[in-house]
Amino acid sequence: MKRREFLTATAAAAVLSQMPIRIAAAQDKVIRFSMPQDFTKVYTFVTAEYSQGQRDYLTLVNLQGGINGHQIVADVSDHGNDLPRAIEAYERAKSEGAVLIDPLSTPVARALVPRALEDKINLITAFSGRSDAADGTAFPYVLPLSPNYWTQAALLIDFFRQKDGDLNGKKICYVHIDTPFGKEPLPILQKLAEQQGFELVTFPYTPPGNDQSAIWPQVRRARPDWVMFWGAGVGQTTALTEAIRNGLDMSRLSSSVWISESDMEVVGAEQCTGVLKVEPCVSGREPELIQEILKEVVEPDKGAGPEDKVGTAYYNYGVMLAAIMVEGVRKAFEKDPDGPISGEWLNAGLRSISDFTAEGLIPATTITPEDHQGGGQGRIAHWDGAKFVPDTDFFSANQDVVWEEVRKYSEEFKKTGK
Amino acid sequence: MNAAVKTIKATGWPVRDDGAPATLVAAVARNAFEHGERIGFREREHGIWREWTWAQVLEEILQLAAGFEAVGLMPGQAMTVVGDNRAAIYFSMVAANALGAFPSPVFPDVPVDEFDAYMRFGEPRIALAEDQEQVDKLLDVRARTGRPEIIVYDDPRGVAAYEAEGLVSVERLRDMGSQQLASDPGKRTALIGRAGGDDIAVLLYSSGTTGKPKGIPLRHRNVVSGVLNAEKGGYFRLHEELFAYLPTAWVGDYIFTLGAGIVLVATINVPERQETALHDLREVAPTFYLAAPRAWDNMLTRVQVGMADSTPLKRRLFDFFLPRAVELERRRLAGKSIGIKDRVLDGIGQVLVYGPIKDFLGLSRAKRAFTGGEAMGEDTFLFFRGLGIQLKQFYGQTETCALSAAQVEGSVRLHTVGRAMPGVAVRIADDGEILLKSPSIIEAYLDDPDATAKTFVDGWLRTGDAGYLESEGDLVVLGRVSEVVHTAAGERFIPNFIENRIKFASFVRNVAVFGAGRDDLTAIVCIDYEAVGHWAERRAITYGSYAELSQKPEVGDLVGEVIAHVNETQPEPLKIRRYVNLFKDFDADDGEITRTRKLRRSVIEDRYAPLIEALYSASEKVVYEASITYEDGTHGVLTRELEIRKVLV
Amino acid sequence: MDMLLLAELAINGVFIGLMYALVAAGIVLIYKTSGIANLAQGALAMMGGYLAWAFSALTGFPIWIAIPLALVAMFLIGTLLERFALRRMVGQPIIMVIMLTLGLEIMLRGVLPGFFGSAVKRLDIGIPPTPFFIGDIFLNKATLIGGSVSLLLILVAIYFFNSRLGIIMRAVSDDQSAAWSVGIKVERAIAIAWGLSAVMATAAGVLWGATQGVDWSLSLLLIKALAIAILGGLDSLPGVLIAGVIVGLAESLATGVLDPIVGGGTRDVVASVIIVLTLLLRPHGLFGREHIERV
Amino acid sequence: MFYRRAGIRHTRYQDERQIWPLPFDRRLALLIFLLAIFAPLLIDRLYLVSYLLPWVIWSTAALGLNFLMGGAGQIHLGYGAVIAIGAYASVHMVRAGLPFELAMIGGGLLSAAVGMIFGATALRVKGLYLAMATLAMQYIVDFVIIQFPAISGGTQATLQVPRVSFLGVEVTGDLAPYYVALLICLLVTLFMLNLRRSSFGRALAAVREKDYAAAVIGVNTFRYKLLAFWVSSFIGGVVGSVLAVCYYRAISPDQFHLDLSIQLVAMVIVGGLGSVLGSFFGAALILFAPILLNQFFGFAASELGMTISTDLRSHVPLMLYGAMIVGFLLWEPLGLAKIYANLRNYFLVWPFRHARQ
Repeated sequence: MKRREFLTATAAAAVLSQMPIRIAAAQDKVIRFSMPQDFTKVYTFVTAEYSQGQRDYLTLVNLQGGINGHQIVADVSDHGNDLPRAIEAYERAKSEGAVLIDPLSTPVARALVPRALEDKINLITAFSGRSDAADGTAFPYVLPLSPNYWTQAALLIDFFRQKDGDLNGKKICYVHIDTPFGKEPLPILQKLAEQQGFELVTFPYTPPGNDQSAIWPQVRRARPDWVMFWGAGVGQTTALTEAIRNGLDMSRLSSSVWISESDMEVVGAEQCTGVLKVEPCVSGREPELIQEILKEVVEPDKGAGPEDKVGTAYYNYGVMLAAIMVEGVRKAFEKDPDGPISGEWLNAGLRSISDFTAEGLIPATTITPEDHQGGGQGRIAHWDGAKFVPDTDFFSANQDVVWEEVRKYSEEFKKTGK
Repeated sequence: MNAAVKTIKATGWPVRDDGAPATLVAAVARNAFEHGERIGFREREHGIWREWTWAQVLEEILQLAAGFEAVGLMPGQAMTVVGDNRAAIYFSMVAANALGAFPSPVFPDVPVDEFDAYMRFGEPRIALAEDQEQVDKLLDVRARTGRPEIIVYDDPRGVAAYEAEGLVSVERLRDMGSQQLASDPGKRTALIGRAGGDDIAVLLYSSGTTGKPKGIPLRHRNVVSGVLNAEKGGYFRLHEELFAYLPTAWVGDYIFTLGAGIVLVATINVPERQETALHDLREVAPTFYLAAPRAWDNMLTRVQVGMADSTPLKRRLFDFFLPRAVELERRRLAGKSIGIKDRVLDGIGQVLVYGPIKDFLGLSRAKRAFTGGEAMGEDTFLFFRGLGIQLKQFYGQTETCALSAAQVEGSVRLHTVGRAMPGVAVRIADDGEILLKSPSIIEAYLDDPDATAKTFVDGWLRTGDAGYLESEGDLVVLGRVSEVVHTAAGERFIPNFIENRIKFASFVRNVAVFGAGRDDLTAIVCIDYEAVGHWAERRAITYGSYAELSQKPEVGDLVGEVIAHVNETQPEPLKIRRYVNLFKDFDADDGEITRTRKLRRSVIEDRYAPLIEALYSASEKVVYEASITYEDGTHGVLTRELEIRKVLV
Repeated sequence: MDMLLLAELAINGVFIGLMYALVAAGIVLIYKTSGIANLAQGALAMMGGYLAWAFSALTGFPIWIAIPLALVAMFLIGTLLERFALRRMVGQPIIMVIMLTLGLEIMLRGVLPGFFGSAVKRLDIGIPPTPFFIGDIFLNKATLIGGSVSLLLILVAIYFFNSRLGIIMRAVSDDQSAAWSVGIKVERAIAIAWGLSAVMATAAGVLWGATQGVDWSLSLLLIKALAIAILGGLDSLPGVLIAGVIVGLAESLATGVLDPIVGGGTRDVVASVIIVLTLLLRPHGLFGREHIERV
Repeated sequence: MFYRRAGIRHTRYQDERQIWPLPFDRRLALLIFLLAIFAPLLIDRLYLVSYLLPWVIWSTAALGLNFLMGGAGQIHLGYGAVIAIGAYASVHMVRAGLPFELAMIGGGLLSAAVGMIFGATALRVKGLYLAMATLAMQYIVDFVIIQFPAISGGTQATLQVPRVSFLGVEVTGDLAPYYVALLICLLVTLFMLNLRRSSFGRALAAVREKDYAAAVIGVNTFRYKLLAFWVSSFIGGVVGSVLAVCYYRAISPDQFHLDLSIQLVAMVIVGGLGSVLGSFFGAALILFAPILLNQFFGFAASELGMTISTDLRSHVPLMLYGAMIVGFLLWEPLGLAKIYANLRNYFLVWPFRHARQ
């Protein structure tokens, strides 16, 4: 009997859940962003905060009257990093007329590339997806809108160079998760090692990286000048813990954008002092935009998540990306105020963003039909035991090497569709 | 095209004046020629159906005929046939006809010592037995009477090793026949043409309620005209699917299955065994179905028992729709108009309940369904008609090929047996006896001038039934003229009538009502073991045997209610006052009922005399000593204490 | 090849292996008594870790109270699992039982992060993070302590198997119906085995949680534990110790020796390769009784 | 009520063993077939592309696995790897210029070849040990694909599937991929339906029930076990190529991880071991339940104001996914197919409770 009731309830739920979408789709003056993200599987460490930031910012925009009288609706759902579910979400978004989809997952983004290019829906691959998507000529509808991993690696190398003056003869260890994502910076690093004369030693660890105990003794034994650790989620905290246990110098340890305050808490905030990371935007609550959100969204209790997460690194990433997307909408209206709202329409807007700073949250970002990365700027920050403190201003570095690599792959994609 | 068909193509077959085949053999020949590819017979064997086209049927029959001829079957001779329905048996029966001989089917459950009675006419030298059981019986008969000399058997299991003389398998017979046919090119033509319309097609015996069974010879012309009359009346159609499950010795099976099947080019489906008949019925789904009222009752009981056991939803649906169907049918029969709502409801019921039940029974295609021989309970009748099966009663005797009258769709009324069929004349004698005249009626009993003289008067058949004609011509049959009895106060009644009405209750299987010359009426009741057993199980009443169950007080009350219900419509002097539940069912083996399940009143009155006396005394208990015959032939005495109960009015 | 590195990897590998072995011991315990391979053992370890964290972080107990609480709770949960899930599967094909434990594993992986949050939890059991050197050989304190505790627990388990209850459980594992017929409460013995197995899983979950933080990835211990259990022989507790050391060493050395050569994470494949090789060459493992039905 | 059995009779024993002896079942099968054929006209393209298409493909995969698990009684926890081999092999073949039809068969053959190695373990061990062995092989295949960029497709580890045509029809857009997948599904379904009626199917059943006994009655268990792995893996390989070409259009290693294997095993269990129909049911439930539940919770949160933490909400599908496996094993080990059979039986004997009265 129970079983039957359960099945009935499920079926009813399934039917009911289809309804609101159909109703909402009927409203006009709405711009639909589809944000199926991975809340459950691999990207759990970031998605909640990232999504919170995005939603809070969009709430702010909508509270302020939307863009050009249009409300922005974000369809947030969970794809669990599972492709059938992601494709379902994508196709649903397509059917509902979403102009943009932000899956925040490398495998999902990669799988959606052919569809997005065909359907002309803007696929946002911030901090995920293919690095070569920075080339807008090859991937017109795939928009990273953020420094890709090649750029992040290049920024770090340049930072090391700034610190040490010259990297010639130095040894840099690259500890990475053994997935395409972890392996991605390798060509850039190898090229830079060649150029600048440092020795690159790489250490892959098995995903998800909860056990790296055999890696770090080797890293220590290699006696590196700098260590880059490239992973996500539990791999990052494990890496940090092992690094500490092996007595590595925290201030010569750096990661990509994927390390945050909560990782530090897990490992022990004190012990992590000195760890470096790449920041694509300002962190903390100081930026004007975050203050605005706190005042207008969080305080009236309209926030999408717990108040204490506001201003964390990943939260700010979310705000950053949402702000760029909304800027794209703004530009689209500037270019074509009456144009039917479509993926193509938004694409034009997104690809004409220039010198956008999101009230000081992000470096001045310019997106062109050629450059989908937005200039490849970031800054390096270190953990001071309580928060990330910037060591540099926003800068970009080694973009020539990065772009050489980008073109290499994007040309190949254009040619063979690989 | 097989050899037989080629033959008839060349020579034709004996025909009547109107062009119809004159004999069954001729009809088979016609079928083989005109409908050679049509399936004539189908028999279930080890789970699958073996089929014979009419052309093959003819060939089979001719081979068998030649075979029978080889073993000495002579024109004018009878051939005893005993066994359940088998295609080979049917073929053999027609094969005998082809030789100018005739089959004489005997009920397979006739005991050995009664068997002689069925071999009195036609000097049956040859007998056809279905299986070992019947062969054994015939060997016993032969040991005593010297006949039959030759026993042909169909199922060789167990018989193959017998060393008795004159045992031939049908297989062997067929081989012999096919050799004969091969050696004599003209044989086929000869066999097809040998029999004439006046030859006897089958020799049946009367039920023998009183005295020895009479021999009733149905001739080809009787059979053919009877069937054609029925067709004219719309009762039979061409190309029916028939189900051959009734006892071959009953006129119903012979006429409705074999006769009509051959003459009207039907497909005759033979079930695997009697036990699987219900199951096989479903596989056949006949378009025409004949069953005795009892069988219809059983079917109803089956459905009701099944429904009582069903899931709540299904039961509720059944309980919702069926009473409506019955009520609707009642109104339809009364000629009242049916509203849209009822029609819609009926349609839904057809999908939800009636259709599945008909499908379950195997009657979903049964356009024409008949019952006869006895009166039918209104409940049963309305139930099946309510389901959408156009069940009709027919009236007829063995002497009339069972085809005298039948209900006509559109004016079906339960108490009548319908109108005379085309070609049949009905007259009511002054004493109320029904008289019939028709080409399907025989002229005389076999070798029995006395009985013939009594029964056949001026070309009319005295049926012995009391009845009357209604204004539209519908015939009402009241009962046997001889059965009318009077109470001490002079009230006329026919016990059978009341008994039938009591028996309509599914809980009662048999009942005998007494009262002739008495002050009031009493009854001996035999419960239906299955129905009451199920009823008891549902009430957690434990029982171990029929005898024990029958004496449970609850069961006593149950039967009391049934009788009280019947009493409601009985005139005051004819109400049943007291009854007793018998510890056993009436049994044909004990001579209490006939093979056709008719009560042998005299036997019962004699055997249960102490019980009847007790019913008319004031006692509440009676000790009955039953003498029983064990299977080994020894006798014993069984003492039973039975409770005499009053009917609460 | 740097010999010191090798020594360091070897020592760390041994201790890591012992920590894996603790999870494997739970699998062996259940297999010994009921013939079921518990694929939810990794999830039970995760659950233990979560519970220990919850008792200390959410209810504020000191960690040395929270851990015993978690152990007790997990013992109960283990017996309940047996009582209400596994016992109903008696007589079902082995594939069904395996799938049941797999289903449990998936479910637990949803339930715990679902209710406690999916972010990595910090479980501090007081092991100082500072590096620890003997000469130039670095010893990871967390694994050192974790491995030692595991070793201790497995030894206790082995010892326990020689106690009265242990003998009962051995009887059950030898022949359930025979044990039943001499008056042993087979169901109770199996339930206790589950409880103890859950306790071991909890201990492993706490130790691993202290090493890497508590999150769903603790359930990934399963594959290593399976490799150890199979290599050691599914019904041999001492085998688990030896196999644990072997697997730990093999993994650790594979990382140090093979990875630079093939340029990839061979570590995880080590467990798989060990499973396959064991099954192909010596299906009953190093110390297991040879009763596998061969074709 | 729907099932009519009167008048069904057979004149040959072969007829008695037909797949659907009852007209209603035949009609139902035909109806479903027609619905499947005309689905693109009947349903929104969203449902075609993101529900029906994956359902068809996953069902085919579940059938292939069910062949092994239900038909031959061999556990396989590495079917995802088998599919991966087929997918990668066929995509590489297509990229090398082979026609898709050949690539599909090639993928199947390569899968079958590797699957035989999987199967070789089955000759040594069974039950639990076989489960472990196949599980381990899943990891090994994953490892190989990831570690060899030549297989996985370079740094990006993504292989785009070029445009291909199948039997002269270009497999693009929404329709062609669906029909290709449907065709393959149909072929596999027909194979599975007829399996039970063949000597091959009976031999497998004998091996499944007791391999010793099967050997005693003259079934070459060695051969049939290997054959079972071969066939099942071949199907898996073909499904892999269909999956890559018709659905994913770009493949990367994480599409074929252990998750896929477990998902497929769950489909088989939830659907019903050995049941063709169950494979479809199982695929539907396992595939859609998380999606629908997730949507339901989204709906409940936004429309009904149900406040559930994101963590909880997002893990509910996982919980129920596991709970479903556990629940089915505890309460209906024969899976949805059994539930369907019960339901069918309910109507089959309508309006009675039992078949015999």
